[in-house]
Amino acid sequence: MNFGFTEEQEMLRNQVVRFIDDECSIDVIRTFDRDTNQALWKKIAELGWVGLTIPERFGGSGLKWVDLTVVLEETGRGLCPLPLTSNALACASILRSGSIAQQQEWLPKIANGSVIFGFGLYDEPNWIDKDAITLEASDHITGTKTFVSDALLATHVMVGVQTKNGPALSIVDGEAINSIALDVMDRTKPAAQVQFDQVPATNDRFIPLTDADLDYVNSCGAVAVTAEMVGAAEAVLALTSNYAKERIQFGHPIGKYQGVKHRLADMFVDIESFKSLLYYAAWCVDDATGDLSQAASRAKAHASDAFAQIGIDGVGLHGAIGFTAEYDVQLYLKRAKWARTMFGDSDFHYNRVATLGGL
Amino acid sequence: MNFGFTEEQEMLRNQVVRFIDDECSIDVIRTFDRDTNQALWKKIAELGWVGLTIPERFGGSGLKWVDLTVVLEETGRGLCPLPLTSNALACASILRSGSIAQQQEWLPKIANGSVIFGFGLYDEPNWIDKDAITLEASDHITGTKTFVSDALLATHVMVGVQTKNGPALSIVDGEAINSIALDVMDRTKPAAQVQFDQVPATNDRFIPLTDADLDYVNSCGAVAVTAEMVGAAEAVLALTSNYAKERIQFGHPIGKYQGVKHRLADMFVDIESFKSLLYYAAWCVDDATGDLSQAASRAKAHASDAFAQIGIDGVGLHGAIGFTAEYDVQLYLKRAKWARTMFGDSDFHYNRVATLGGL
Amino acid sequence: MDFDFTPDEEAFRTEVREFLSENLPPRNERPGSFLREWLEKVRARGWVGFSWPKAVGGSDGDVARQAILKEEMALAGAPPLGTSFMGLAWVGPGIIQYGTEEQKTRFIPDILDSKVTWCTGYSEPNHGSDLAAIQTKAERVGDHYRVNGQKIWTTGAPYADWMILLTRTDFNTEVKHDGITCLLVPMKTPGVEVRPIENMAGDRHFAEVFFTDAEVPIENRLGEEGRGWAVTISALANERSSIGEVTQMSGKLEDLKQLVRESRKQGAPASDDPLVRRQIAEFETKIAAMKYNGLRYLTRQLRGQPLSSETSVNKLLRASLEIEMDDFAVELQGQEGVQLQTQTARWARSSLSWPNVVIGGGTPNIQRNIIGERILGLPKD
Amino acid sequence: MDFDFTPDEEAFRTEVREFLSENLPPRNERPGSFLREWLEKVRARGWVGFSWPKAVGGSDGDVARQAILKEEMALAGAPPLGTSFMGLAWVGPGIIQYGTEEQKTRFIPDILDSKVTWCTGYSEPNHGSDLAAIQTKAERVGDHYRVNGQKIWTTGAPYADWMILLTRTDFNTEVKHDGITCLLVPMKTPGVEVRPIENMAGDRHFAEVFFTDAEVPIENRLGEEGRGWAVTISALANERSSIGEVTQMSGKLEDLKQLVRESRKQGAPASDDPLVRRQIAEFETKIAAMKYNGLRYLTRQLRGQPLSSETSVNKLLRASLEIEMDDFAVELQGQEGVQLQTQTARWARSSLSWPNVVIGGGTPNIQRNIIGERILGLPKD
Repeated sequence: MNFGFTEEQEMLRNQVVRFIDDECSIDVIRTFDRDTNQALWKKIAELGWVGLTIPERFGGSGLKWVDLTVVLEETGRGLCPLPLTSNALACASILRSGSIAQQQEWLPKIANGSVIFGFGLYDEPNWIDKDAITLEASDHITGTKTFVSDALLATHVMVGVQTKNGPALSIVDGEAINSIALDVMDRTKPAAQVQFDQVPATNDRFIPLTDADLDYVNSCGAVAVTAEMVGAAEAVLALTSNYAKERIQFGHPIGKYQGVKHRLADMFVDIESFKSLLYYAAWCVDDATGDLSQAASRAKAHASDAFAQIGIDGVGLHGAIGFTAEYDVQLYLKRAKWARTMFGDSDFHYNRVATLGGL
Repeated sequence: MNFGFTEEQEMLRNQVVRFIDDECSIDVIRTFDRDTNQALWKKIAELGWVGLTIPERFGGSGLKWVDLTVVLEETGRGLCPLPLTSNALACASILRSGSIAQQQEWLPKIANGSVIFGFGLYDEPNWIDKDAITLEASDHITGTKTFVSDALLATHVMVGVQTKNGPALSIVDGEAINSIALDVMDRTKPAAQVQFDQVPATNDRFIPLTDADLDYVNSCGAVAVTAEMVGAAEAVLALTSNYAKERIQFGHPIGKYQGVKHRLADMFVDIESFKSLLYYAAWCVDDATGDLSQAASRAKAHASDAFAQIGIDGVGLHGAIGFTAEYDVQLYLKRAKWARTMFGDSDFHYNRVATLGGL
Repeated sequence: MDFDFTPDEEAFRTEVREFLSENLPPRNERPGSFLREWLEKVRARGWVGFSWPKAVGGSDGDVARQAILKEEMALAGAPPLGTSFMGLAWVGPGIIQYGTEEQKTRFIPDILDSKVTWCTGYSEPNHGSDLAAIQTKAERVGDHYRVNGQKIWTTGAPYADWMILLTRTDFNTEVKHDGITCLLVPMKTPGVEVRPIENMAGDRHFAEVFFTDAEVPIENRLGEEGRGWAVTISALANERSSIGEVTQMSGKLEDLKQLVRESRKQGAPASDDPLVRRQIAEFETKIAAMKYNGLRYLTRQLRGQPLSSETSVNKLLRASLEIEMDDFAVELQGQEGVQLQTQTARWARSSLSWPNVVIGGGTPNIQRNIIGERILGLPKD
Repeated sequence: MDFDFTPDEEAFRTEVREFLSENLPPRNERPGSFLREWLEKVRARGWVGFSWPKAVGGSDGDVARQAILKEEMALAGAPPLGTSFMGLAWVGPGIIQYGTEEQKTRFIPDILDSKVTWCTGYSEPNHGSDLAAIQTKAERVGDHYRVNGQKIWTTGAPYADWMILLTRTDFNTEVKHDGITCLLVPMKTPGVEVRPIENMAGDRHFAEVFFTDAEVPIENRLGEEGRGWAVTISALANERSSIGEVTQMSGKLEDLKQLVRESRKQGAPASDDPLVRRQIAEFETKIAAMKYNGLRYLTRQLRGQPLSSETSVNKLLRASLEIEMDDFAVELQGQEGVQLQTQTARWARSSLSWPNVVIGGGTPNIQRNIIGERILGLPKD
């Protein structure tokens, strides 16, 4: 029984924290662009974080999603815009569902940072299902993918398509497509609409997705986003607790008043809860795949709604300063709105929890 | 524009308050029985409250449901077990859907207190619909009505039945039936299982119910129960606020702490809200029947959940003393559980609000 | 109990409606000159400062007609009746109650004629909710006050002509409410510097305002020296029935229902989803509660009964609705909901603007204190 | 990260399971002598006072084995391991930590052998959550203390043999935590009177206890005079992982799901209703959160790291679950849900019993203060 992190994992965490502090502070992320991404990506590839979950035989570190969780918690805490989640999902998909040839072709390039993936699964904005993948692919792809994460930061995109054999993920070169930046609320989670105009598609660029595969990749997505939410929510709690200790109103720090104190305590309870749910789900990705769907849904469902409220209350408890552009707490509120529905909102995931729980 | 009570209505309110104080205090209701009911019923019939909504030509006061609301608020505040709601529904049904002959036969007897009705509409415990009325009636009635309010206090019961022409209310003498007391949590809302064994039923004892009639009587039921909830919820707020002013913990009255103060303020907001919704719904019964369904559903939906939480928090904020049998606040918690689903729970009513609102 | 207005009142409603049908073209058919003409027309009707005394140019409009006017304007989605929201909402009433005759003559007509806009210099960096703790200093020097200090969150400051400013003229009073003095300050006064603040939605409606030896003539003091707190309190209390707001919220709900009708959730019409239906019904019910609360309170005013702090009830309801409705709309739209340039991006933008309403009018926790202490009689913090 | 126990630990789990399958017949097949025999058997195994030192008759069981024992017992729905919940939970540990050798010899074996039951005399009428403010007076007179005062909400007092009693021996201390002395009192002591209190569910598990010149020998004092607060704090802190509780809540959830499967709502199976499904899923998720929170905290204990006040997290989760699950079950059943003699009346009864858990262990507001102050470092009230 050892439901905690190892010393190595804590060292990894410290390394990420240092990197965020030194190289990717909030000041950097406010003006983040493709160039910044490529410069930093090179560094983190050297640090081994990009290929964290890639087996050593493909040039990766051969670690697990629990280790990745450590990284994502900390990048989430810093609202770091590096496309780690998109690339972790690309790796997970290739590892689970790709051919040996595909693994040999792509994983080493991801690990060394020469290939960076944007990722987009569905075409309906609020539908998690294989039928929500509608872009058609044959020997070429023509059409539009409405929401592809990180497409503008990446060298390639991996997108959900429908082939004559069913759903698949397609790997497409960035140069073959036209990516139009979406004006998203959370600029640290850039996304694009991607247009495909007669883009040639050979068989080796398709990774077929069975129902179980799609469930797996969506669950991994939910785990990754929830890991980022844990760090981000803890950042809101820390920012707001500190403010509550310092801000004097009516002669006392506002944190003395139970109206503030108890709400912060409830935030702590929520974060502890979805953090524990998350850790178990992350462990399931590698060590108990049969439990993954349920565990991921519990974590994402809880976090989606709790973090949404934490974002709102974090801003609200700061009073007027909280919603000024220059103050950081509002950035987290925007992140919460982005994260809330990515890979499924609470309605979707709670319903899945009910189903998997026998109702 | 006059969304408030008249002087006459305020006088009526004062009269009810005095009656509750003098004749039907909490001590009385803790040992309430059929004899107490019949003695008190005679008095309130003389005071004109039983026949409040019965036209003067049938021996009543010819007032409206807004006036009845005043009475029910105050009897609700006192948790008074008198079967006012059952009889108000019997009156409303006879007035709306009964024949002239039925009106002439029954209304004067209700008004003068010689006939007291128990009332039971549905046979499935959590289903508001004409199909939830399953007891069959032809020239006789045989079967069981599982939940009839006030049957053991009454001289007659009015129960939902299915006839060959569709749903109807049937008027049955108390002597022709076998009523078995149910062991209910809220003893101030006695109910019985009523067994019918070849009870003869003549046509003049049936009041046919169209869909609109059933909707009307159910909405009236929701309005009556909500009126009782307003008074009862205000009683919880008053009890708990007073306790919060007097109870010293850690050197201060607990009402100083925002954890207590803000919850009480939220109770006030909820009660003000469902009170206003109720008043409009009560006005609709007589003056805007077309709006009644929606108005009643809004009031009952809001009150059902809000009062349930007020009952729980009222007990909880009292600490241990709140859940002792001798302390009164727990009686309101039991009332809240009873009221929550009577004539429809919040899920039912909110869904109706959505439908009537055009979704 | 009745919900009827008198025949006279209904005639007034008809007058308003007829005016609106003649003078309020659909939003996309309004010429460039529309707003200026609109302001002149409603002014000519006497609807600007409708409740103000005739003596200062108002119409002595009674409470019922005020409610009717507000409701009809909101129902029609009409533009405001003047360009200075704060001028009409509390600066004007404050001047009418506390101003000298000279001040009334000098300031009121310009407010009514939309010639000037006002902003409100209350909050300071260290005293958000605790207004009485202000530190901006006004020293009397000859025939003027010399003002030094800083205000913040001053809505409208970047484009206002005048400010109603709370200063402290006495730092040695026992009660901090004393020693506060209210000044009316031209924004162009030398020594007044406005630095706009960008909010999270990217707007720059509010600002920091710095005062460095800014000189304000004594005749611009509103009320007596050291008695500015009374002016402030009366200004803050100068809120009437929330009927206009309710109509606005109802309009927003109708738009939200339309969004639901046009949206899909998990591959099916969102309007079929019981969780969506429940949420919409809860919003509908809360807005109805605001409406009927408002009508109950209006009735009390019509009867000449004083209102206690019941307006905090609707403020709390509105605060939660403002947050929740936008949040729901954003969530419903999934990945489309977080974008700022879609057809339905108003929901995303508005989901970043609720603090204007929710924090601006006194935080929800302050409203709960008001209810707990003033209505329920619980001990003060 | 792993969720495996060591082979030795797993062997222990197997031992427990085998014991249970041999010695725990289904509820309706248990003979009248079952409980006495059960207690003897688990005692013989060394599972009573499992974590206590061998020197006093315990087994020195480590944290992992404690968790396994608790979990397996809860999974099997086994009866308690002794008749005195409080004796095992904190009186015994308190005596082990603070008692004299004589006290250990005198009290511990009877607790382990289920020969006596204990109750806890902490709360007083005017000091519910504020334990340090107690007023029950103990005066030293010769070789005993003379006790006068009153306790209330004393759970189990109507059938307890002994009480662990907090008294005040010094009323003049600067800090109210000082001057408190802890006594071990036979309930049969002359001058001790128990008046049972009926709760809203109709049960009489707790009582008022009055002390009138009750004499308690000095050798029954636990710890030093005036140092009783330390004993109390250590007793209250003597709560370990919540693994047993989680298993209990999981069992309750399974029962609730069964109720849903058997219930109809608005004429259709309740299990098809999205609002019902969502509610059940939220319960499931909260219970899972309790479980994994508990495992994280257990891991810290296994690593020898001190726990701060994190146990308040699971207490708050449990409090809300206890209230909400019963409430949901009662509501789901409509008019049947509020009856006390139906097949499913356990939900109605249990919906009247939550305060035992929710208030008894420190109210939710107290737990929030603990988290806010001790973990987040916010200023004290």
